[in-house]
Amino acid sequence: MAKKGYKWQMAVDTDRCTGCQACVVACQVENNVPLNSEGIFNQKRAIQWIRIERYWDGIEESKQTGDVTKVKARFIPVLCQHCDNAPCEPVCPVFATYHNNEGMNVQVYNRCIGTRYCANNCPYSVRSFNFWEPVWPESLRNQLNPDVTVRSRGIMEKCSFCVQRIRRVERNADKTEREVVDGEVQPACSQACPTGAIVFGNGNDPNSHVSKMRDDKRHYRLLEGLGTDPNVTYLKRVDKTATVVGGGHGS
Amino acid sequence: MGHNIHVPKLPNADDFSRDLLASHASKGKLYRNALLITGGIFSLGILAFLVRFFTEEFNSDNREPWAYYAAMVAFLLTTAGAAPIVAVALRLVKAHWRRPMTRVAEIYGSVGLLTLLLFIPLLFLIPSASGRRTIWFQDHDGPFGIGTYGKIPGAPHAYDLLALLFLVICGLALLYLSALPDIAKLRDQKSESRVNYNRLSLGWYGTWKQWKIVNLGVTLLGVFYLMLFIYTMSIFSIDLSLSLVPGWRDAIYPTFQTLTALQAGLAATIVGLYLIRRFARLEQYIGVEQFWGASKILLALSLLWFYFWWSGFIVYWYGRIPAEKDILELFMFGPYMALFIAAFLLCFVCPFLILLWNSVRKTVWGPTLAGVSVLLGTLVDKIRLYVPSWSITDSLDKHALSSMPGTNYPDIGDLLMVFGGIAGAIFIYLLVSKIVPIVSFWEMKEGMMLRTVRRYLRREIIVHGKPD
Amino acid sequence: MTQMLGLFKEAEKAAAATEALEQSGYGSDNFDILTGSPYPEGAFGEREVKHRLYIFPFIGAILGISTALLITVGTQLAYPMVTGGKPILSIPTMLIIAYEGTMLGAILFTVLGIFFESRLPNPRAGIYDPRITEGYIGITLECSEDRVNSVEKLLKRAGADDVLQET
Amino acid sequence: MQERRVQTDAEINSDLLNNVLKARRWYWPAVGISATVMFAAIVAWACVIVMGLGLTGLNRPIMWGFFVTNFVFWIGISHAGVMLSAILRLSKAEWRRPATRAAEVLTVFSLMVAATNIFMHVGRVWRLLTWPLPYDFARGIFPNVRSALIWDPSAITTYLTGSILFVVVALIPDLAVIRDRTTGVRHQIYSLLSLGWRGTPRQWKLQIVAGFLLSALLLPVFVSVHSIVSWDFAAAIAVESWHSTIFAPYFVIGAVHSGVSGVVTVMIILRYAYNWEAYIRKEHLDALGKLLIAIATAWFYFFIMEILASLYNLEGQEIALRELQVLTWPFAPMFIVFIVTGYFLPVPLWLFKSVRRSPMWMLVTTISVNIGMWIERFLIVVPGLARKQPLTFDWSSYSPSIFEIIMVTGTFAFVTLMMLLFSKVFPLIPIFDIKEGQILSDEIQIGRRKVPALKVEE
Repeated sequence: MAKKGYKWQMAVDTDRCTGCQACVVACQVENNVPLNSEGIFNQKRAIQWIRIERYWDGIEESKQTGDVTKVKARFIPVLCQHCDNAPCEPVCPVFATYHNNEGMNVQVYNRCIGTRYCANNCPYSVRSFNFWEPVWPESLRNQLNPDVTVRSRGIMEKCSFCVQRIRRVERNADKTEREVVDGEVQPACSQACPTGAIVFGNGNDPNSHVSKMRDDKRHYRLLEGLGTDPNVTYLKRVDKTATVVGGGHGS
Repeated sequence: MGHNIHVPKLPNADDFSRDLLASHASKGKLYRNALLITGGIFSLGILAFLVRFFTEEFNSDNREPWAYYAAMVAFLLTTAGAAPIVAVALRLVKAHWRRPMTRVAEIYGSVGLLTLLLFIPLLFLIPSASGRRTIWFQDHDGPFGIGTYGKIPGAPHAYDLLALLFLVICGLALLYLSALPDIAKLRDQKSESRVNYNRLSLGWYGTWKQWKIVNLGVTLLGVFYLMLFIYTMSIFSIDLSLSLVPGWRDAIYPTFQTLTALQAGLAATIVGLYLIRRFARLEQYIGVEQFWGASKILLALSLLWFYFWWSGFIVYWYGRIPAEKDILELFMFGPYMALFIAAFLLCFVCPFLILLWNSVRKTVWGPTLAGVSVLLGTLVDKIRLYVPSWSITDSLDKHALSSMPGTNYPDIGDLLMVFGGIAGAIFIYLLVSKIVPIVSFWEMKEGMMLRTVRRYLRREIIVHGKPD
Repeated sequence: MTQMLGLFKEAEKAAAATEALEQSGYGSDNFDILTGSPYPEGAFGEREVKHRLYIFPFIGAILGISTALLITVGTQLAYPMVTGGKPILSIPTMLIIAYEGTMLGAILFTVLGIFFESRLPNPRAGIYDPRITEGYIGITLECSEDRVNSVEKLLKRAGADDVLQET
Repeated sequence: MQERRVQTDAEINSDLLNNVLKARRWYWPAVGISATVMFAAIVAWACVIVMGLGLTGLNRPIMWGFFVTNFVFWIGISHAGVMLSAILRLSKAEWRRPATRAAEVLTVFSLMVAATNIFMHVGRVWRLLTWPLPYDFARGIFPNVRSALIWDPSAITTYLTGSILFVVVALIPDLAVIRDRTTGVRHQIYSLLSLGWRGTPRQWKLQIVAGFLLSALLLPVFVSVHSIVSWDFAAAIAVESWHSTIFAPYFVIGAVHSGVSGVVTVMIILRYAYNWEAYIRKEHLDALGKLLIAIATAWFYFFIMEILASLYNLEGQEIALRELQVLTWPFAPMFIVFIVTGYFLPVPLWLFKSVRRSPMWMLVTTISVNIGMWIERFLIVVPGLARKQPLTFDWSSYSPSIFEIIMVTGTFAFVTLMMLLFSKVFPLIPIFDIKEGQILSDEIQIGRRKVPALKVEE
């Protein structure tokens, strides 16, 4: 492959997503994301680098007909889209978030002072803020991932495409002077996904699985009208009958 | 020696009325020639319009040939329409230096008749509100999910027309009322003139009651005119340009247009004042004071021009939303870039650089120069805004431009229509300036009464009366 | 040399006094007026005030804008980090900060200019009397010992309520 | 002008210095109360710093709440100073004289407290020095000049510096007056502060020129400050309703609306507190009332334009936002209160001369304006975030916690306290300005009537 370098991208086939939340748990464990108790959820301060958004479909219809089977749950895993025109980046006064040369939107915890401007300016609301000092029960102390910083209170955090895994693989590849092969890097979420809905890879490599999926005819990207140019592609067969109505937390 | 300050002698009322009456009665060769020239160009413009009318199909699906015409109408409304506001505003803030220039500004109100006339064809060219994104919300699901709006009958046509109609009526009434005492004076002068001042002066004898009515009426009409103009300018710029371009969501645009109108109106007043001072031989009464006072406001308005433009620009530039990038390209950095640069220079840079220096502000030529530059700039600006928006062929309920249109260059007909319209405005102005005096007797007299020179300790000093 | 200070309750008398002084050879460069509030220029036929205050803001503005541009350009070139796909040298954003820098420089230098031009602070202010801030007009002048009495008489004749002197 | 009665300079001095030279019965209690409230706020802030911002009501995606609202509000109030003293100075309006200093001082303190709001707002305030200062050691990196949050500090620094110097320059002659009226240590201090001012024609001339020049320089700054604050919002594309081109002038005019009202409030309080009826006269309130009508109406025009322009494209997001903002509990009642207290209560009242000339009424109406304008800022910040984007899963709501409420109250206490302390050491009405006004006022005879008149140079 020409030395274009890497451009890490992800494709999510929502037709395969069952909403099982495995990716969420995997991500939580891999990236030392603080535990989200019920209380935290009710405060709407859950820290999730990836979340399954659930939208109910056909509720109106079932109300009229009383036929509950008409109701469908539609799932879409939402994580940081790593936009190439990321609105969150230029607004940070301290360069705590910027675009690195592998097409990823990176967060530098040590610089962050918590103005939360980036969170406001993220159309996908995928940036979480550490409202509290994160704590783990004694029993979980040893499960923390040594490759990932434990964040303190008062700073932003978000999906990093499991940058620690990417770096490890790249290091190994460099040792033997070779390119990273497709599928060698796997973020926790795609690794954990039982239906293989989440695919990750190098977008600069035209033969990689992710590139192929990116060009699938079902593909679309979230809120494309904003021109944020995300690196995450979604696949979905357009369902003519679909009518999305308000979801909200557990409604 | 200490510097004992002596101020220039103030003109007295009798000299003034003598000179003004003389200049009013005189039918100079220059005046006649001006009438002929402007009238000629005006009729050429009408001719060009008729040709265009019969050669091009005349409906809202075919706006492009009329783009320059629309720009010209917008220009007239912007300059002549806004000029009376200068008089109104200065009266409201009781600026003592306003007196020689209020009438100059008010006479522009009479040009409104022409604007109204020229606006009528546009009514057939602007698309109806249905299926179009406009403030009249017609045929859309209402916001707040309460079903649809009832059809607003006749929107936008009826509303634009009515707004303009009321504006013109108000402007004429303002002119007439504030000129009434002077007309009475002309009547008393028994000046042989084709105008019947007896009829015109409605039995004005300057009783205390009549004066009270005039003073109150002028203030009230002034305030109405101000409000009407802001309303008209806002909906005019939304209906006739903003909502014709898909994806152009620009909240500041109507207010920006209103602001440029005030700037251009002031510029028109300054230039008019200069010409009158020069050709009606009133150097003694129209002094540097007026130009100095006006220049400060013009400077402020020019700075605001930049400020309003920038407020729109930085938001779009920073946002980088595709639809908005298209708008920036269409109006500023794309096919009409040259016009944009010209407008930017003439409306902001030149006036700013000229008026930055107090020594220049305190002259007659400085503010006039800035005024000319602003007038030219406003014309260019209107063209760069209206021509593109009238050349768009996309369907009007889109959310973004589908493709970038090419430049719509003017042909001879366009030019004739543009300059014909402007010439027509000057023509009307000249006519009216022969019916009513171009400087207001009564305000000048009042001013002279309220102003004396006193000895104060070891210097002379001017004393202004401030009745309230 | 002795410093004289004549105190006048009414401005008219003070004005008359300055005239008298001029007749007896003390031009407006010799005496100075002390007042508790600003009077119209030349009210006492004092010497004309010349100042170059208007230069200061321009100097300040130039310094300000160059500093601001230095910082903004320097920052973006020194740390060429892409944010939101914006150009490394984002001119509009630089303009905003350059603008603030300009104004800051202009204001700072104007204030410096004000202090410099009005000769403040001056610790040894010279002869003064608290009554001046109560509305009295003070006329100060320096004269040699031998003329002290004549000047004092002159001021008194012009209607000075009090004449102080200080060697 | 008809109420003016001529006072000797001595009277003016003793009247206008009675806040400095005498202590009032209510003074120390007032200081005590505001200090206590402020202390409570500091304690609350300490808790928030230690425990984390979880103590506030903020959540995802509503990351900005009470503090930012309050920040915008105080920035708005701070526009009073320059608005009044600069514009009225430049337009040589006589009735500015008693208002200027109070306005400028209010500017200074409200700017300080506005900055404090940002400190309260950020997640790691102890890292704050690494934010606006262009130096390199802290994080091995300079600030990001592309961020509106860097434009903000630069603008606020400029404005704060400028307005402080504005106050200082205009204070010098008045300090000389105090110097001549005090003894002992205070005398020495004031002698030091008044820099040996004597009141020569040169000093006075430069004092006057300085007034004009600094006004002219501060005006463009004051416009830029609130514009930049508005770009904090407008530059954000993620929040549909913030991304509006009209925000800059809309915020500025709104700020002037609330700011001038704030100054009027302060003036009337001073009038009562120090019996300054002879200086803050009814005709001044009358003039300010007229000015307020114009400002309020201009603001209302921008307000309408903002709503129209956001609605007429009928984008789903805008509609959802306005539904929340105007028709949904709890925002709907707030919206009504805002629109009534902000415009429809005060402006019709100001149309009556009797209201404009009644201190009590002006006090009520101007306070009501600021209630309305505070809510306006809240209604811009919070509903916008609650209806950010069509992903309805992330729609949320917000209600402030007790900590936020205490801290916001504290900011008001801070400004009160600062004004009180300032008034104990410096005159709050520019003494020399009042005297100049007396010198310049005159009369001319027209027929049988004496008309109040004004001496004007050149």
